[in-house]
Amino acid sequence: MEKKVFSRNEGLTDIKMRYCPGCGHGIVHRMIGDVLVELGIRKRTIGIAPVGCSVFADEYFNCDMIQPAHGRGPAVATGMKRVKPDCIVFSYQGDGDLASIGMAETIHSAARGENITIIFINNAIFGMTGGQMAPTTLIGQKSTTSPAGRDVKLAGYPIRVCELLSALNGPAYLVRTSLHNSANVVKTKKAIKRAFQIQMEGKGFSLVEILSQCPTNWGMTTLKSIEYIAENMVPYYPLGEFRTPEDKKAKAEAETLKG
Amino acid sequence: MEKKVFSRNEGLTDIKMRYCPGCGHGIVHRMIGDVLVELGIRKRTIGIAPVGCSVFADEYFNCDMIQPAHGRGPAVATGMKRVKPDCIVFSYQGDGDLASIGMAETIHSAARGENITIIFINNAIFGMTGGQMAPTTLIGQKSTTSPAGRDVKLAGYPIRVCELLSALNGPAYLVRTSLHNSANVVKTKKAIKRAFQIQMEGKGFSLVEILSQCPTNWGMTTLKSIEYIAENMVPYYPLGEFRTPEDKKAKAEAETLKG
Amino acid sequence: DITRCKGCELCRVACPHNVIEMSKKFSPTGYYPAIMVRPEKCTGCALCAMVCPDVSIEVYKEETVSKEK
Amino acid sequence: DITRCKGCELCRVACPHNVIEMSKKFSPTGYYPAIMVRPEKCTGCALCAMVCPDVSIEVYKEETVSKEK
Amino acid sequence: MSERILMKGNEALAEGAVRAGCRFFAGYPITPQNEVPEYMSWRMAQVGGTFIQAESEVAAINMLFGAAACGARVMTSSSSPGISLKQEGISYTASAELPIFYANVTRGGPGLGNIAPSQGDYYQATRGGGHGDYRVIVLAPNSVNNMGNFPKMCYDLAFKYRIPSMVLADGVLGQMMEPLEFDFEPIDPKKLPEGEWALGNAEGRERKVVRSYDLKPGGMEKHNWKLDKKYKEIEEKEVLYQTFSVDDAEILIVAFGTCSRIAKSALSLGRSQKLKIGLLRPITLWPFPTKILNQLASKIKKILVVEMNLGQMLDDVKIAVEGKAEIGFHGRPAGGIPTPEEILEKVKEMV
Amino acid sequence: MSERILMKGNEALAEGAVRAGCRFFAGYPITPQNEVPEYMSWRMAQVGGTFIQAESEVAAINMLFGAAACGARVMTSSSSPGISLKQEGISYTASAELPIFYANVTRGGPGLGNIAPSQGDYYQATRGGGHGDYRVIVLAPNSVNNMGNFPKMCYDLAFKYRIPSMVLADGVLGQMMEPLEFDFEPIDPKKLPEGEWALGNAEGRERKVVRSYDLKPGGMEKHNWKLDKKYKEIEEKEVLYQTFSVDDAEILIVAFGTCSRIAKSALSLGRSQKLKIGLLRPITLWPFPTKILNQLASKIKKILVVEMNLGQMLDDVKIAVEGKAEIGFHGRPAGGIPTPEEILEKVKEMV
Amino acid sequence: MYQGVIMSGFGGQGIISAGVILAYAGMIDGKHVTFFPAYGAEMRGGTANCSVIVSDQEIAAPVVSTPESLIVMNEPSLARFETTLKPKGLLLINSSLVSGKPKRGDIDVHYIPANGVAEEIGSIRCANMVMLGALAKRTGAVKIESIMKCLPKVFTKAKKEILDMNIEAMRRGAQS
Amino acid sequence: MYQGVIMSGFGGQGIISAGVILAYAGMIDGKHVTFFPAYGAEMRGGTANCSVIVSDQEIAAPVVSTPESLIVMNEPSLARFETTLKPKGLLLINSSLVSGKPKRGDIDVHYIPANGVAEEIGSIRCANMVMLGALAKRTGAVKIESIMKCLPKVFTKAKKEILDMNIEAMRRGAQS
Ligand SMILES: Cc1ncc(C[n+]2csc(CCOP(=O)(O)OP(=O)(O)O)c2C)c(N)n1
Ligand SMILES: Cc1ncc(C[n+]2csc(CCOP(=O)(O)OP(=O)(O)O)c2C)c(N)n1
Ligand code: SF4
Ligand code: SF4
Ligand code: SF4
Ligand code: SF4
Ligand code: SF4
Ligand code: SF4
Ligand SMILES: [Mg+2]
Ligand SMILES: [Mg+2]
Repeated sequence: MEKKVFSRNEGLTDIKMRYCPGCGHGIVHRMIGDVLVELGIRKRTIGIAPVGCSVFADEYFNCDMIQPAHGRGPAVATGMKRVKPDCIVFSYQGDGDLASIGMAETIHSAARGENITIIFINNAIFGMTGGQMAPTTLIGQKSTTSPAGRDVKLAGYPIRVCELLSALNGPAYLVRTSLHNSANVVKTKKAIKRAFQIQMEGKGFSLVEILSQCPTNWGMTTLKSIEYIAENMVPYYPLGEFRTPEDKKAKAEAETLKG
Repeated sequence: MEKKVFSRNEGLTDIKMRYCPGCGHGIVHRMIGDVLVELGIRKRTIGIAPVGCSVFADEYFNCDMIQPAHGRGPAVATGMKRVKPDCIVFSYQGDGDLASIGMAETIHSAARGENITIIFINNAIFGMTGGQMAPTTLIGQKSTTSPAGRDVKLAGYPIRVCELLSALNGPAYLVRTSLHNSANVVKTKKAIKRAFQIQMEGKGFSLVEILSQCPTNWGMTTLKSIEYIAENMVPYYPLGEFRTPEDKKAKAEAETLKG
Repeated sequence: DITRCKGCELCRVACPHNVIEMSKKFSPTGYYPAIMVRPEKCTGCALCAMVCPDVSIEVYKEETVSKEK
Repeated sequence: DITRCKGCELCRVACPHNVIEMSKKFSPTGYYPAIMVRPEKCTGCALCAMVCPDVSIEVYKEETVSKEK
Repeated sequence: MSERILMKGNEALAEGAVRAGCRFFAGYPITPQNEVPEYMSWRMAQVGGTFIQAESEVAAINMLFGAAACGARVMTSSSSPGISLKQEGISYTASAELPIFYANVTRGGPGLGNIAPSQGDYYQATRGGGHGDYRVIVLAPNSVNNMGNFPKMCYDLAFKYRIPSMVLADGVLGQMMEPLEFDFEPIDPKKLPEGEWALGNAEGRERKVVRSYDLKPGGMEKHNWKLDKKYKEIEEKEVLYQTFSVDDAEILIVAFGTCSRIAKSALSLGRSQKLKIGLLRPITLWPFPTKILNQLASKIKKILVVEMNLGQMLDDVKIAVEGKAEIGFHGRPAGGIPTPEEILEKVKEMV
Repeated sequence: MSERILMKGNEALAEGAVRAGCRFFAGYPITPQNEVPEYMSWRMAQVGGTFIQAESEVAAINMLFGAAACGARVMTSSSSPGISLKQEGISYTASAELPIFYANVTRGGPGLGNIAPSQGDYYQATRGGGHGDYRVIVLAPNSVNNMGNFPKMCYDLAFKYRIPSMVLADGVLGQMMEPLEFDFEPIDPKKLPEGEWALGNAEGRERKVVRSYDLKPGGMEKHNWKLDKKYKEIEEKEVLYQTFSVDDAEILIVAFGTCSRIAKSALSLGRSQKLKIGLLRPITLWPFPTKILNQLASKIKKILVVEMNLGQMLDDVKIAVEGKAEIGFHGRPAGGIPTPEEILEKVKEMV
Repeated sequence: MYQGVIMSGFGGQGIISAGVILAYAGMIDGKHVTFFPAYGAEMRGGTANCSVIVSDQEIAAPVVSTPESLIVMNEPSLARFETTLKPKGLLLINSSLVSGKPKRGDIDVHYIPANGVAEEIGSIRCANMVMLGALAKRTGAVKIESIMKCLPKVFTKAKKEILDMNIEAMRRGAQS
Repeated sequence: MYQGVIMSGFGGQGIISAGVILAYAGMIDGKHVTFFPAYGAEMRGGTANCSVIVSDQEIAAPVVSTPESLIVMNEPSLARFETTLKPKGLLLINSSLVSGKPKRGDIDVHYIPANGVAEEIGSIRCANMVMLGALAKRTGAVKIESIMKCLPKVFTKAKKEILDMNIEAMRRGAQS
């Protein structure tokens, strides 16, 4: 008699996902769905789909969903969380959405320490619009708006979001993970779960940055693309925790002494 | 026979400034004017007045001036510097202008390492509009939109701009100074001069954050207000250099090894 | 669930026991789907399912059957 | 230049030799301007000028006369 | 008569919104409307609502998007440049059919302009400054009393039709003080039924989605036709205006907001000089009182439009009049405030 | 005849701008105009110009503000939601009287809408989606050939009048390929005289200031009257349109952009069925061809407006017609593209 | 009865509160009133002014372009507003700070040493009430009692002695 | 002559380039041409289609709603576009991938094993050219030579042997 050890669950709707073959979005979607189920919060969770390939996320996550303007997820999450403090609010965003047009909303929601969770898919490219340069596109990486490769002199340096946000007191949890192999996929799931738990405990702003592949716009096979993550992205975007609720508490106390 | 050791110079127009008595803007204006003269760059400098009390700066600085939309100085500076690389471009901004509505433009111009200079007047308040809370307003500080004092739970933590920007590779010079006494005024002038020199040498993005008083909206006498800076602001906003061209070079080399 | 599979091969490399290969035949949705060529070797570790972007794998202890049905 | 002075007192506290006091009389612009009460003590260090928000001070070696004229 | 309070227009606007059940305010300071966020910053604390000073107008409108999607009665306010920045968000809100209320206490434009009273944002308010085919219900107060009582009307309309609604005021109305009486009892939003679109707490129901797009072929067109139907209904049912001594009028002044008050002085002044002047004051700028104006135009052959701009409502007047009457215009842009005397001048030229 | 190139509309737009002397482009990706920044990213490098992928549309328009203030020929482009975000900046540019050129390759709205072709931003383009009394010159191409040649016309007008100018296109025009001929020689901007407003290098001249405000009492009003004068002159001199077989027409179709092409098919189809159809194609949407339409309306008693929206140009037609003719409307919003057959249907209903 | 009043002086001279009090008192008298302050950047550089209308009929235009009476608290204000005053209009000048004299002959001018009087009473800050008292008395726009009634409502946080000072100041003004 | 063509299939089957080549060839023939691709999110989920018009007269409406001929490269495309084809219209089906049959009887249907042929030639990637060749031949919308002329202009970076393969594919298509 067989025992089912893994199968689809009600964390996701059973609509087939429209992402390209091998796209990291699908992997992360599944893990978030699992977490909603495992933590038993699906029915009181509101998800925010970004403007990006994963705008379709509002069809895939099996919880209340909202689809706001490009880059404004954190502002929308702020509005929702303040009105429904008992709901779990997460904003799912790409690098263009979060780090380019949405930079101000990202920084300020983090500085306010809003009790929300952001899942940040860093695939170093604008996927939806056809592979333009993102703030996270690597030095020398080719894109449709940096056909000769990103030139530091013209386009500056890629932005490390976790490092940037860790200069603020607001965040409670900042972590960077990757999808380039099953071990890291498992770690990513753990990080996502922790982020939601931190929100449930009311500890404040949590963000999980996930290095993810965009085979289509990187112009690679899926397998090449996960190699690219391991060999090129991870060195520039080191994996690990940049802030935990424990550090935050410490910092906060320090401040209040000062202030 | 008398020797003149100090007097007005052509760095500023001789229009009388409309700032309130004791306002820090006037002091910084004079120093920038001096620097333009001392470095002999007045004729090829374009200044950007912010939207804030110092919107009037476009009447006071005796060089070409432009007055763009609230918070967009760094974007405007980018456009000007790219078109006129031989000109010296500086953006003069308040904390509401630079750190609130203009946060995205600030971060991204710094990340691009644009070869521009930003003079950032941090008076922890929205002066022009009548004393509302700024992103830099201190914890517990009263303002017309935080009448009970800034509450971390509702409005989050004050943002330290120099610390935030030092998480980026782009900036060449980041320094914080203060106006609370003549010694620090002198230091401030040195910092401003260095920032302009760094731009002249093409080393990239420079920003001088200046802790400044707003007696009017702090509801204090000028003397109380400089005490307030010393006793309350300096502890939260430590003075000093956060990035020098030397660090940047080091960092950059490290990156290119990685990348 | 073969109609979900897009033939990305992630499961193939994820499997520690090379249980999975890609089919040579187009699936109805126009991809070369993953199939189990060595079901007997499958340990049910579910790593393949963890990495599947299209949630098209179900894992059962004893054996994995999802992709065939 | 008395018409620029707004009576903020910064120069008064900046002066190491207490050369400057505030006038008791309204200036034409409606402020109590700074005046030199002990010109003889002035060393011409120009600190007062450095801190003046309204660039209303000129400093001369020997003595400072600006605010009177 | 309930008690009269001497209040600043901006504060009346804020207090009126709170009494109408507003419990979420997000805004960013800008003159001449700063009293609104300042008032809300302590008032919301009193009533257990949320006040957020957003980092920008863009953030503010998007905070409203989220809060409104959760069913709250929300408000933001700003002045001209800030309202321009909100246009994308307003378009999203209209498309997602979320009820929001906002106010534009207009200042002189274009650009940074000045902070003087102006009606220069009529086009933006009535023609959708944002992208796509959408409408916003626009109410134009002309007194502090209106400032206090219009927010309630805006919420009623916004929730009835699931549409953004706004108050279009100017620096005079925002800054002046006048006695004010509220013509409604304070509303406790907790007692109101939650909108069927409201997200959160999905126990025992299907998941809901709030979105402003539809990528299915033809889907977005269908959505637009649905919106169109709604807009036609509003144009049918929700027009508001006032007329003064139009019955025997030989010339009709059309003016809204502050200008309608000044026009009224001109009217009495003119009548005292035997000039047969009438006045139409549109209260809803969208929907515009097209029908009544068209009727009036068939008997009053001369129409004078008075605005604090270069002639924007003028378009709606021309559309309504269909060439039936001669149309004149007197405008003062960006801080110029027409005087009754000026208006009378112009009237005399025309008759 | 110079060589014909098969080009995508968006690329024609970009190449046309470069040939017209554009050396500064700042933009942010958005479908369906991505080919514009993508093309500029390598083309600007070739011609020694600047390409910046801005962090947002707001940043892009403000980069233009700075670059234009330094005298450069600048361009940005976007699609509906992105254009909404630029409204504040456009208002500033209009107020500061800086010549800029931008394009809106419109998509279906409101909100995120869809990426299908649409004309839903006519109001925003012609009525100033931004705040205050200002105008933008709006050209509406209807072919890839227009896409390539209109940028030059836009720069000429923008620099002549110191005013923002734009191309209002749609997804069809942006994405389709058609043979294209440039009707002008490439321009080297270095050979052009620098605008008198250009900042930088003040040696031997007085300092200059570029600003969009004036806080002196009455100052901003004076500035507005100055702008008004300019706008009246443009309305007088710069109207562009095409007419087809209007002489014997019994019904006149008014349509712009892609719709004007479809209307033309309907016209020939109808003429083949002995229907006396005429066509007016406005090329400048502002200034709108009011005078000619008014004249046509006095002899052609039926007018059919065809748009890919819910009826926006319809307002300008009504204003121009002054009730002289019966006005019908056929619209398809947010991705619906009218067919010649549909239009003919409607024509038959009317005659 | 229709009174359009403009008050003008330095920031800090209590121009705005004087205006509010006048409007408030008018309301207590059952009159129609409007108050309109100069605001925003206009106030930088330390000048302040406001216009108040008290009237028996409903007030249409709330902005005073040609006032019936004018209170001038400092030198620059005289220059700025003298010309706007209606013929036969009332001009009250704070002679403690204003040395200049009006050029017009067709107006009713009174010089009140407001600062002087105020200092006698004990606080220069109630110079505004001296002028207000004078205005109320001479125009009869509002009752002195009504002003007294509303003082506590406007200076909600003020201590008794401050209120008394203001009342005294107003009395003195009314007598002057 | 007026030919409205719709081509549809999976992304990666070369639908777009086939469309561009057709339009290009038409231009070389001195015809009026337009090409209009499906774009953006429409292309996610791996489907692609485009419409091409080749005509003697100026082309008004550039969008093809009811094509004269239709190229179907995969199963879903048949379902989606069959109904739009004009009566007597030409339907070319890539029988290597499409098992289903059209329901309509009023159209001219041809089955071409494009993938098969392409694989014989050496690269499955030129299946699109097989279909294009067939279309050109059967409609006469463009000359085969013109297509050959423009191939290098479209595949600017392609190596000689690739070009030859494509030409060969087209020939085979034309014969089929
Ligand atoms: C205001 C606005 N600007 C631009 C766009 C176009 N746009 C849609 S998604 C996107 C970026 C997508 O990149 P990312 O956020 O990294 O998501 P990904 O597709 O890579 O997952 C852009 C620029 C838009 N829809 N709205
Ligand atoms: C888009 C927009 N939003 C808001 C404003 C109003 N405003 C003008 S200045 C300012 C903030 C001023 O504060 P700060 O930048 O700190 O300058 P300060 O006056 O303190 O020197 C604001 C919110 C505006 N002019 N434009
Ligand atoms: S384009 Fe990239 S990010 Fe978007 S669905 Fe495809 S693979 Fe994923
Ligand atoms: S308000 Fe504050 S910042 Fe502004 S001028 Fe006065 S003192 Fe200076
Ligand atoms: S479950 Fe079976 S098939 Fe999947 S990875 Fe583990 S061993 Fe391989
Ligand atoms: S089963 Fe999943 S992981 Fe494996 S090839 Fe198919 S889609 Fe990829
Ligand atoms: S210059 Fe004279 S007055 Fe000024 S600080 Fe030095 S000593 Fe004092
Ligand atoms: S001289 Fe300058 S520093 Fe001294 S009081 Fe006057 S304004 Fe202040
Ligand atoms: Mg991305
Ligand atoms: Mg400030």
